[in-house]
Amino acid sequence: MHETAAAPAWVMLAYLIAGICFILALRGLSSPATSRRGNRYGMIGMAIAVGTTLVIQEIAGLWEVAIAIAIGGAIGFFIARRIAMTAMPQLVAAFHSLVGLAAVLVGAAAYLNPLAFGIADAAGSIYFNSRLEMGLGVAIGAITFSGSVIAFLKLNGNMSGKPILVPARHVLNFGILFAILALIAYFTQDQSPWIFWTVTGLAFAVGFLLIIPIGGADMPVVISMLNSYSGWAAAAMGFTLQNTAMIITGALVGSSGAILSYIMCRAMNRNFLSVIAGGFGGDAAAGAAEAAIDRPWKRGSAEDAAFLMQQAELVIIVPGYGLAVAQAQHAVRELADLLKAEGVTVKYAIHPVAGRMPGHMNVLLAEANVPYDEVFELEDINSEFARADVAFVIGANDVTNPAAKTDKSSPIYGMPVLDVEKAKNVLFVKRSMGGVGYAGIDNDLFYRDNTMMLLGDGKKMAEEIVKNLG
Amino acid sequence: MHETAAAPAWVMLAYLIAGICFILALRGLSSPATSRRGNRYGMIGMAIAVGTTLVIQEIAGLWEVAIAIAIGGAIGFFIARRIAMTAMPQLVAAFHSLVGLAAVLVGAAAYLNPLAFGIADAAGSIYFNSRLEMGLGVAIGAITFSGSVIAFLKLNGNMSGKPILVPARHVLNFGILFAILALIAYFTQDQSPWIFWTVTGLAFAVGFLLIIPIGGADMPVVISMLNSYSGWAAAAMGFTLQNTAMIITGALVGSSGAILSYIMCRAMNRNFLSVIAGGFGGDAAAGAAEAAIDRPWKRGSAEDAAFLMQQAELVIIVPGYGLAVAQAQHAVRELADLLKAEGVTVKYAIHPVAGRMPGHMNVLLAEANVPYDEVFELEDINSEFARADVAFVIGANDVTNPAAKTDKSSPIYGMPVLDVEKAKNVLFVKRSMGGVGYAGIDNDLFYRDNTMMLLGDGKKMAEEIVKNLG
Amino acid sequence: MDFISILSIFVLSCFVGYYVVWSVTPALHTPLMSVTNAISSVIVVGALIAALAAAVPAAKWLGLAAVVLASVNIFGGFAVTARMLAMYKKKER
Amino acid sequence: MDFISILSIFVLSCFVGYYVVWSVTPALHTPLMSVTNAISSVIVVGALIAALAAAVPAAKWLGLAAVVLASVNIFGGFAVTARMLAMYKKKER
Ligand SMILES: NC(=O)c1ccc[n+]([C@@H]2O[C@H](COP(=O)([O-])OP(=O)(O)OC[C@H]3O[C@@H](n4cnc5c(N)ncnc54)[C@H](OP(=O)(O)O)[C@@H]3O)[C@@H](O)[C@H]2O)c1
Ligand SMILES: NC(=O)c1ccc[n+]([C@@H]2O[C@H](COP(=O)([O-])OP(=O)(O)OC[C@H]3O[C@@H](n4cnc5c(N)ncnc54)[C@H](OP(=O)(O)O)[C@@H]3O)[C@@H](O)[C@H]2O)c1
Repeated sequence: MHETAAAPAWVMLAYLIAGICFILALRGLSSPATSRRGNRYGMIGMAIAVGTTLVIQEIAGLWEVAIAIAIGGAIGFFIARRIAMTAMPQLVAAFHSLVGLAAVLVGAAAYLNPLAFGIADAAGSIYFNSRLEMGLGVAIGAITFSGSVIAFLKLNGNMSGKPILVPARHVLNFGILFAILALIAYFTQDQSPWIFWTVTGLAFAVGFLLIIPIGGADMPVVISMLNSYSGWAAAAMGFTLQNTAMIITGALVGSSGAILSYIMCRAMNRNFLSVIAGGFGGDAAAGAAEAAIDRPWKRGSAEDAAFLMQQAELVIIVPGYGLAVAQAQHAVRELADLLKAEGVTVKYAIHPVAGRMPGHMNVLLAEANVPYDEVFELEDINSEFARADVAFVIGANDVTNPAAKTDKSSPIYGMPVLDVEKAKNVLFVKRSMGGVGYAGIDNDLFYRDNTMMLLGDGKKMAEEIVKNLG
Repeated sequence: MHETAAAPAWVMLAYLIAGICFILALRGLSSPATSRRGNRYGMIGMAIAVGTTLVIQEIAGLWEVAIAIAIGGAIGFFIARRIAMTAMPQLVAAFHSLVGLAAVLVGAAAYLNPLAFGIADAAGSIYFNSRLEMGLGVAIGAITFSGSVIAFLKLNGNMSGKPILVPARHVLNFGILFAILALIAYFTQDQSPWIFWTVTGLAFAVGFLLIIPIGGADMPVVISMLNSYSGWAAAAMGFTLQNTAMIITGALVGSSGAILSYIMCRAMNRNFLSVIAGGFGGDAAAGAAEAAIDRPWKRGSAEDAAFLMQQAELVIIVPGYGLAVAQAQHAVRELADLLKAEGVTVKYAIHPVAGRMPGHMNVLLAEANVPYDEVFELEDINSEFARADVAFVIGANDVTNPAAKTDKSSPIYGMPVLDVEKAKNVLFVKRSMGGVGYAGIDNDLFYRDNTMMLLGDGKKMAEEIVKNLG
Repeated sequence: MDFISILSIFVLSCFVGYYVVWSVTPALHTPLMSVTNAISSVIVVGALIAALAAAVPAAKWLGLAAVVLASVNIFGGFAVTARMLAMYKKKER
Repeated sequence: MDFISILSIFVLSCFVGYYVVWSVTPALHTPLMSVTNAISSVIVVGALIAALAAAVPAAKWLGLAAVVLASVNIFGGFAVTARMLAMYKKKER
């Protein structure tokens, strides 16, 4: 490896400290109480990294940079203030595409001006290692960008969530990926521009093609995966620039994305490869929904629901994706407050993949000021359903489906689910009968004797129940 | 810092791999199922570290080294085979003293032949950093050695466990520690032999003086603490030799010792400093024991105990230090087997500081072939005592004492304890009445209505109960 | 820094990443996603190097564009995380 | 290796140590003590360097003595740990 001129010791120390701040930022997230301090560590770390870089560079272009930071910062700040909590999945996807694009731009800049990065000899010939890292970094960045843009469009509803299945897509994708790798290998021998730009272009294209066939609801796994890749790309750049902060960050982000993808796949009992291969999810429900509607089921009104809950000692609220769609979190919180005022114990049960991204429901409930010590994870609450008088399921479906425990042929078989059926009464709030949900399958619970269906929009239904409680 | 000639890349890589093997060795201990693989990783790591060092040195003295390893290895192997599981606390202390002494010897060798270690210039003047690290390393090693020797003698019963309180010991100890630090500071300026050897001698003395006043029963905390120190010393040597394996090991061992000391102090609800200041523990029980014996209590026989347990549905066995003293683990296991054969559910409840070292009881039960899935930690079983028909307490005392929950003036107030008193019947196996235990305080449980005392040696009593069950 | 040092730092960072992410409570997985988003913008360091080097104008402009994008992410990511975390409250007693 | 690299490695190792030790199950705390004992004998590396350098006889003998002591620890520590761990069994069903 060619050694670049070593930076002064204090600079390397500063980058190390920045890296440690990032570790502490994630460490803070081990509990809500410490999380805010953690986030501040993250900001401090970033300030140290940026400040150090500014101090050691020639300050000729400092004005332009200050303006660039101000523009970007203002936009970011504005978006962060305005975004609705229900739009978090889209926002993460959008921010994510920016990281990808920035990585491509940095790679391109390094390619055009390698001397500034200290990765080329005096003749302008880029070092072998750096060519490799640059090629991989740009390719991963480009895939992250175009993939995240598609993810954003699908999650935001600008594009149908339906998987779009190009014929022979696996062959096509593998072909392009192979071409990219081959070109990067060639690039280590010949640093001609056409190779660099072809790699970039192909990577943009393959990011697009890879994500298009994946259903909208699988996007969170995709985003985590891309997040993980971009972490490894940052680490690769850290190797090139011998920057500890980047290496540590890369490893943290890489692990985080990989672990979240793993957690999601495990909680959905799906194979990671089958998610990435695509073709699942989206709006597949429509067909399946029609079949089973002729089974008898009980319809309830807001009044019935209010009566049942008032009589109860323990009510467990089970929110799901529909809560986010309906933005019903505030109404639900109000409902819970009224019940508590009448002496009913209220708890919330959160399935690890309720909603559309990890921790989705927790954020929404927190937004509605639900104290986090009333909110329980699956393992901690599942044994309590047997003691509950009412399980109030609002906008959740798959995560309550007992087929996951009993029916080996079900696509969700083996996924851990909430045992809502053990409660004395089950109330289901959703807009229609049948298997309208992520997995698109029917739920036997709708037709059970102790179940009452409350058909309607989640928010409206919760508000009506509140009226009946008052 | 003066840079030593860099080792070839493959050597540094090998040490890194050795360090990673050590991480995996500890990681394996996160569950019994993976622990054996973990231990093998540890061996592989050590083999890599030793092998690499042998390969890169001149091989003139290889024969002597081989013989040294063979002698040491044979002794170690022999001890490891023969030692009784009940003697583990002593063994750890003894091994520990060897690490300390070896560190002193290595430090002295480095002082005498700094060129071999690459820590001196051609004139034989040792580098500043290395003098500092060497001084600290030798001092810590010597303290570890003499401290561990005392700990060994106290734990092994070769020396009374009573705290030996030298007058004005705190002043004396601080004086010596200060002198050591001052001499090390001076050593960085003047590398004369008298300074080196005075530091070594004083450190041996202070290790002795520091540990003498600490009661025998507090030795596990002391050993962990010394373990932690020696870890940091190894890390310091790793800095000098630029050896990744040593740095990683040092950090692992340092953390391990610190965390175990912390866990012990927390579970005993004692302040770390008060443990180290000494004067607690030992055989303090004798005095306190006499006072309370005139309260009424119920004495039971092995026959009564057998009858009660046969009738039970759930029996929870609570072992303590007395189990180790009596070596009663096999008899208890037999007892449990007979009960299980009669359809009784048997569980074991382990307090985090039952016995005299962390995990002490678990090792003994494992030795007696008790499956580890019948053995529960305090948090997992405490709620079950209310359902239990019999709590069979054998050789435990402090860890069951309800005074920790209720009596603010008790020396163990605030320490988490096992709720044995909630069981329908409590059987206590010990040799005498009164407060004979680590904390030396009486236990209100002995005098309760639902308690039956089974006075006698733990092993004999368990065997008699077995006879009555048969 | 030689290659082995960097490799050591990377490998150890992976261990740290593994442990630190697994210790994040599931209730905070959404903030985890947004904060990793923010910190992965540490590539702004590369963008700054490019933006501050005047020699090649095209590279400079690419660098400036990257600085803008990364800044959106940094400020947006930390701010939205802070906003989310501010909502997680214990029951007031 | 420069000082900052070594420092980085040390700091990250401390994080790893912290997490890895906390993740050890309490039932295995005794084996943890014996295995850390064994691995802390990695100072044998220093002992070997001293023992193999012929220049200063006193240092050589000190080194050899240290090799003996460290070897007791290495073989004894791993063997006794292995003996203990072999005893931890699940219920056979
Ligand atoms: N959280 C993650 O990280 C993640 C990631 C990827 C995939 N997933 C998947 O997402 C699913 C999550 O399960 P889930 O139970 O939360 O949701 P779900 O199974 O997708 O069901 C959502 C339910 O909400 C109802 N709904 C939609 N809009 C509503 C509104 N405005 N008012 C009231 N109800 C409404 C829908 O029925 P109607 O249309 O009849 O109202 C539907 O039954 C799982 O299958 C999981 O595997 C989760
Ligand atoms: N585990 C650790 O890491 C650790 C470290 C430091 C300190 N400690 C301390 O050690 C204590 C441990 O509590 P513990 O309840 O296990 O023990 P304990 O409170 O020390 O009591 C031991 C009991 O065993 C009895 N005993 C002794 N030899 C016996 C024999 N041969 N047969 C039957 N009984 C016998 C003793 O009474 P008789 O003499 O009347 O028989 C005594 O009541 C705690 O106070 C803890 O803080 C633990």
